[in-house]
Amino acid sequence: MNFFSKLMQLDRRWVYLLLVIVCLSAYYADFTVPTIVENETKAIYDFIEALEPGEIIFVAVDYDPSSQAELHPMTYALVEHAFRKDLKVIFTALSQNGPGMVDQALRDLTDSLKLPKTYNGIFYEGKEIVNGVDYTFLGYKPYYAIVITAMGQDYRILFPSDYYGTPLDSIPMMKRVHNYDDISLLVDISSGSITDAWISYGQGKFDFPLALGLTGVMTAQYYPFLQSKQIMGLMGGLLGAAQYEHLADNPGLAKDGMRVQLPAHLLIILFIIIGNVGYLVTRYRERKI
Amino acid sequence: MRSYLEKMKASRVLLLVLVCSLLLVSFSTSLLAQTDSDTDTPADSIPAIAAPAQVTDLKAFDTDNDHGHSITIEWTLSADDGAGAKSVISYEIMRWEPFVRDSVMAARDSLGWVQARINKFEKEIPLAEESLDEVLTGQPFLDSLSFLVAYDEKDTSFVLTSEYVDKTLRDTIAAMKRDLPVLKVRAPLLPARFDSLLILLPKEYGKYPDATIGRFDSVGTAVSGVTSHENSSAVDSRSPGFIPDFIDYYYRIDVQTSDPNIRTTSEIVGPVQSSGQWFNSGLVPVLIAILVFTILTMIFVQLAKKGMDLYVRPLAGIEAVDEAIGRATEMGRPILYVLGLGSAADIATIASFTILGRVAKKVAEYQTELNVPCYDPIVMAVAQEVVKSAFIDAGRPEAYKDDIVHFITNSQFAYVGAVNGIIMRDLPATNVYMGKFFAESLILAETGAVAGSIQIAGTDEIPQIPFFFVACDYTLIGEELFAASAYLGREPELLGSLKAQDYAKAVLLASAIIGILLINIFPEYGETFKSWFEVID
Amino acid sequence: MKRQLPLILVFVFGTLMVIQYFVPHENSETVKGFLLDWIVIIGIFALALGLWSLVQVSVAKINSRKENWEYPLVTLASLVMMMFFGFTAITEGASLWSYFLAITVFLIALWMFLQGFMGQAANRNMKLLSGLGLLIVFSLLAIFDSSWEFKFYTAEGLTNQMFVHFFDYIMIPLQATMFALLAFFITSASYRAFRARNLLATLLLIAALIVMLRFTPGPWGEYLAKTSAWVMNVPNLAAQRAIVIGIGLGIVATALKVILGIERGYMGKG
Amino acid sequence: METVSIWIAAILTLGIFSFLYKDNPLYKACEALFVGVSAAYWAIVFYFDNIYKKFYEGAVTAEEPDYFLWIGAILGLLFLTRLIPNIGWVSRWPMALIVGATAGLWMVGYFVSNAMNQIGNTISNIIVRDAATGFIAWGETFGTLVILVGVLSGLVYFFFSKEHKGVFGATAKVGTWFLMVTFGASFGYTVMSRMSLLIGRVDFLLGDWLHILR
Repeated sequence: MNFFSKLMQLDRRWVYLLLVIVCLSAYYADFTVPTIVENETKAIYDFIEALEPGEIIFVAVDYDPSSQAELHPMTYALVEHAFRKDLKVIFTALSQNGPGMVDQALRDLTDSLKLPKTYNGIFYEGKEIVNGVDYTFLGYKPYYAIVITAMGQDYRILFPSDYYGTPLDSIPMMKRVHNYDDISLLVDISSGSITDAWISYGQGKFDFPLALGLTGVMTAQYYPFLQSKQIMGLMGGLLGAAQYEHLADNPGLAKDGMRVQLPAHLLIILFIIIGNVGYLVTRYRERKI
Repeated sequence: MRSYLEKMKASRVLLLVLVCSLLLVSFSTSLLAQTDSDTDTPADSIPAIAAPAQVTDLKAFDTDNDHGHSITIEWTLSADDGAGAKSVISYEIMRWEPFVRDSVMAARDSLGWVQARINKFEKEIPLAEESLDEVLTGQPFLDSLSFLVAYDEKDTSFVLTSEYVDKTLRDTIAAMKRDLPVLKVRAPLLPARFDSLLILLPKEYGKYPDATIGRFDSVGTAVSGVTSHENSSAVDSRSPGFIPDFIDYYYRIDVQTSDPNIRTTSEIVGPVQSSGQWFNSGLVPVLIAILVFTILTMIFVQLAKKGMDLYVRPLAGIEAVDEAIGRATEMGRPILYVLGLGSAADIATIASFTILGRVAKKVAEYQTELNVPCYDPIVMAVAQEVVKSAFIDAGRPEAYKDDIVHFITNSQFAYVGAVNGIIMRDLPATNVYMGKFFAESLILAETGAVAGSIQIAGTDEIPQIPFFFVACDYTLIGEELFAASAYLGREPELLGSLKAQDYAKAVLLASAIIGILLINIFPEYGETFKSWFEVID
Repeated sequence: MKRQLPLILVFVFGTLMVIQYFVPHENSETVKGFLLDWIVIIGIFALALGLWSLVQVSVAKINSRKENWEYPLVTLASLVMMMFFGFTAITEGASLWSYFLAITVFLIALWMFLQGFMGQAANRNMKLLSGLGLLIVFSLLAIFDSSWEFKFYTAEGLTNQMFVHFFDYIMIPLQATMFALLAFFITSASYRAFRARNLLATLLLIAALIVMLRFTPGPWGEYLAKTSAWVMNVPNLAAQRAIVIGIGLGIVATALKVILGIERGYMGKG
Repeated sequence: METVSIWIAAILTLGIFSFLYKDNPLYKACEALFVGVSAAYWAIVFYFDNIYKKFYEGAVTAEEPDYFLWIGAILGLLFLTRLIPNIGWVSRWPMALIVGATAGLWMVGYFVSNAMNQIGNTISNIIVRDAATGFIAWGETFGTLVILVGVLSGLVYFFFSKEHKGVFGATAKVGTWFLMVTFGASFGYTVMSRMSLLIGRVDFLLGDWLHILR
């Protein structure tokens, strides 16, 4: 029995053991996943990076806890980037369990923004982000198609006051902010069909720059909109989130996830290659005999 | 006299001047006040909008091919929608509502609410009492009762007075306090009685368009650019916004702008009534197709019975079944048959039953052991029946035991855990997985591979086919699962129906090709052709 | 009668449901609603049958004293305990000791009965009697112990803290871990099965590799991401559609065979 | 209580994972426990949802009892006749009802959604033009062509009563290529979510249980 045929009959328990070792060492080893940034993600990052302090971006949080693992990292990375850049953010949550997601993200981000940090070599002072000054959370309203259309005229039509009950007119950052004309970018982070409404009812009618953050499964079917220039950027799943974290030099949830995902995938690919080499070699030898 | 007159004149003039100056002052102050309020509004409020053009060609009709309780409204867009002033945000669909319907509905809902409270828990008695007071003293309820009483005077057959309602509910609560069997006491109060009122009262008390007894109310909104709306409700009369059939409705459409005060009202259409249909004419293509399929099947079954030669191409997974049973016999190991997580209400499971029947018959003939762990109790019962009959057919009824087919649990992963245990402990020579499978497909198949069993799988759950395909020795892909019973039994009837199935497939294939040619060469015909297939379920 | 009537019933109900599909009227929906309700209700009775089968098979295994006979004991005990939790409510603030005592007494009583009915004849009566005695003790506990009570008509058992605990700390972790086994199995399956044996296997392998490599670092990363999106949107869509159409026809054909009585295998074809 | 519960959960987790090494007493115990607890759990939930809420409240204690539900109960009782040897065949009636009704229920529905609608989706313009410029978008046109070939050849593969020879056989072969690509791609796409499940369990073991997460 030579090496290759032994390899072919490798007990699967070795495979399992290797997977465990790879997973655990990914948890503890000190390494960063090299991330290849795709243009679709970079487009979003560059766009936000180029904005002037004080400009407003709109983040539509359209997912609920079931897809939080994939999409929360995106929200965190993108919004933190925006706040560090002194941009202002308007949030909506048009899926029923979405407000909880925004709430949670805002709570965590308020804490992490208090710490001073250096990103990409630039030092940022820690700061307190303030509701009404740095961000406004409009909240949830049913019938997203109508909400999206109505906000093209004025946010006040369906959201006379924000999620916490403050009238929009008395919120400092909302003074002179009426509709999509007053925002620089709209990012929809979504796990469902609301994305289609943002594209057709929102971008299609009011023509604002739209970027998407989607679950991994959905990503493939939205590439055509990139080509038709209806969306300016696209982040797909944990991978897209990791790319954004990489660009923003702010490793977080997604990069943590990728630290396990990537070695695990590589291990599987390695096994496939080993298996095939073994197979081809033994077949070649058998033929010779 | 003259002086008097002069005096008079002077005083009059004085009076006149006084009055005039007063008027002037008040007028100018009011004018000032008005300009003041104008300047008060913040400069960044919504800019003023001109009233948009109204919608035209408004039509309302009973929604076709439905279960009733639905009216479709169609209109032509306002001239300012997407064009002109571009000020249209949405269309509000308004329906004329006699007040009486409102109040009957409100009374019914609030009583229903109290009743739900009463039904719930004893510890909520104080709560129930409180809500009862709230309802009985509430305006909508009192309104409706005055209507009821008025109605009562005309037609004594209907007895539902405030005293009656009050008494019934209070009796119920009292009974609850004394721990009497409440469920019987509360019976006389029937929300259903309100349902007939909903239909009867508006006819008598809500004649259109007497503005004293009704008004237009919003029943829905459509986004700008949309030209139709379905005003519908559930069939259950207790559902919110219930729309009774065979009642006159009147509609109009309001064009809304970003300013809630600026809207344009359309003309009114009506009366229109909703009703259910007895045949869905949109399904004619389906009906024809199903009939053709049925006739094809019958013809080929007859032909097959008469001895027509029916070729079927070999299917590796099926041929493996015989071989696998033989192998199990040689090795003296059992055969494991898994019916999946489907219920008896899944066609894939029904297909699996027939395969199980053939397998069980062969097993009985070869005198091998069979083990069928089940996830669903009904499936278990049916499978027991199937295996029992198969053993009888094979002439070995004594070999049948009820624990060949046994229930485990209807929890997906506990079931998988148990089946894994069976695979590792009994080391079956062959595992057959046929039916509906979900995430567990790969867990089962990999465990089976460890145990060294020959594995044959088949499922119609598309996401799971790849896992079976990769981990099992033979996999029936999708439709092959449904064809398997014909292969195993080789009975002419089943082979005949397989032939019919192939013809149906050929027809579909041909229609796809024809459709593609048409739509690319004669787009209009193509679209019509395509629409036959795009039947809404 | 024994064989014909069921076939007639299948034909009648099958045709009824087919016709029902074409009738939008609410009466037709009512008919459908009732049939589905009945199936649900039959399902509950069937569940009793299922549990009975589980108990029977477990008892038979315990009785056989063959290898692994101890484990069905665990199954039976946990089954009884969980049922007990589901049908009882613990008084708020009460100590759990008397509750546990009651369960223990109940379990021992059942064990005595099991032994008495299934075991050797030698001390059968003895065991049955002690089982009965324990059952009486248990009933007394149930009646006089105010720290817990049976609740059959209100779903308070579903919020019983023991029921919730068993769900949260036994069912959920077991379920999640069983599911997580897939991470290992998907690895071993790809190692074992993705081999370039022939053209078809090679296609399978290449498609899997493209998709798995789509986010690995390297200059090919972005290119493979695009390619895998194309693979999912084009060839994958096409093949899925073909499978879906095939399954549709298979289901129609099978259902038709069942309704017309050509396929009788599900009833044990005789 | 909390600590004990987490320890129990952790031991059960390890017990299931130990199956990967080999079948062992701990796994057997976990499995037995899981079966018992889950069977009882669902029985309880079914009881309160169906027997109690649907049947008892609907047909027994309701203001307007739904007498039709009683027919269901009678059918259910007939189903139990399986336990009585001589009249066991009566249990075939409710079975016949279930099988017949579901066969009829699914037959047309699946035909519409799986066959008709999918064919309708397949009938589409082959040549895709760029919305802005009106030129032919070659990439997408190629895509629609591939989809078309894939659907048609895939369907040909599923013919049972014709020998896969000649042109027909070649087409079927192309169909199998498409199937292989689909299977491979779906498999590869799933790896990520399966790994996430493992990460979830490792998080539990290292974090909630051992508190040694970095």
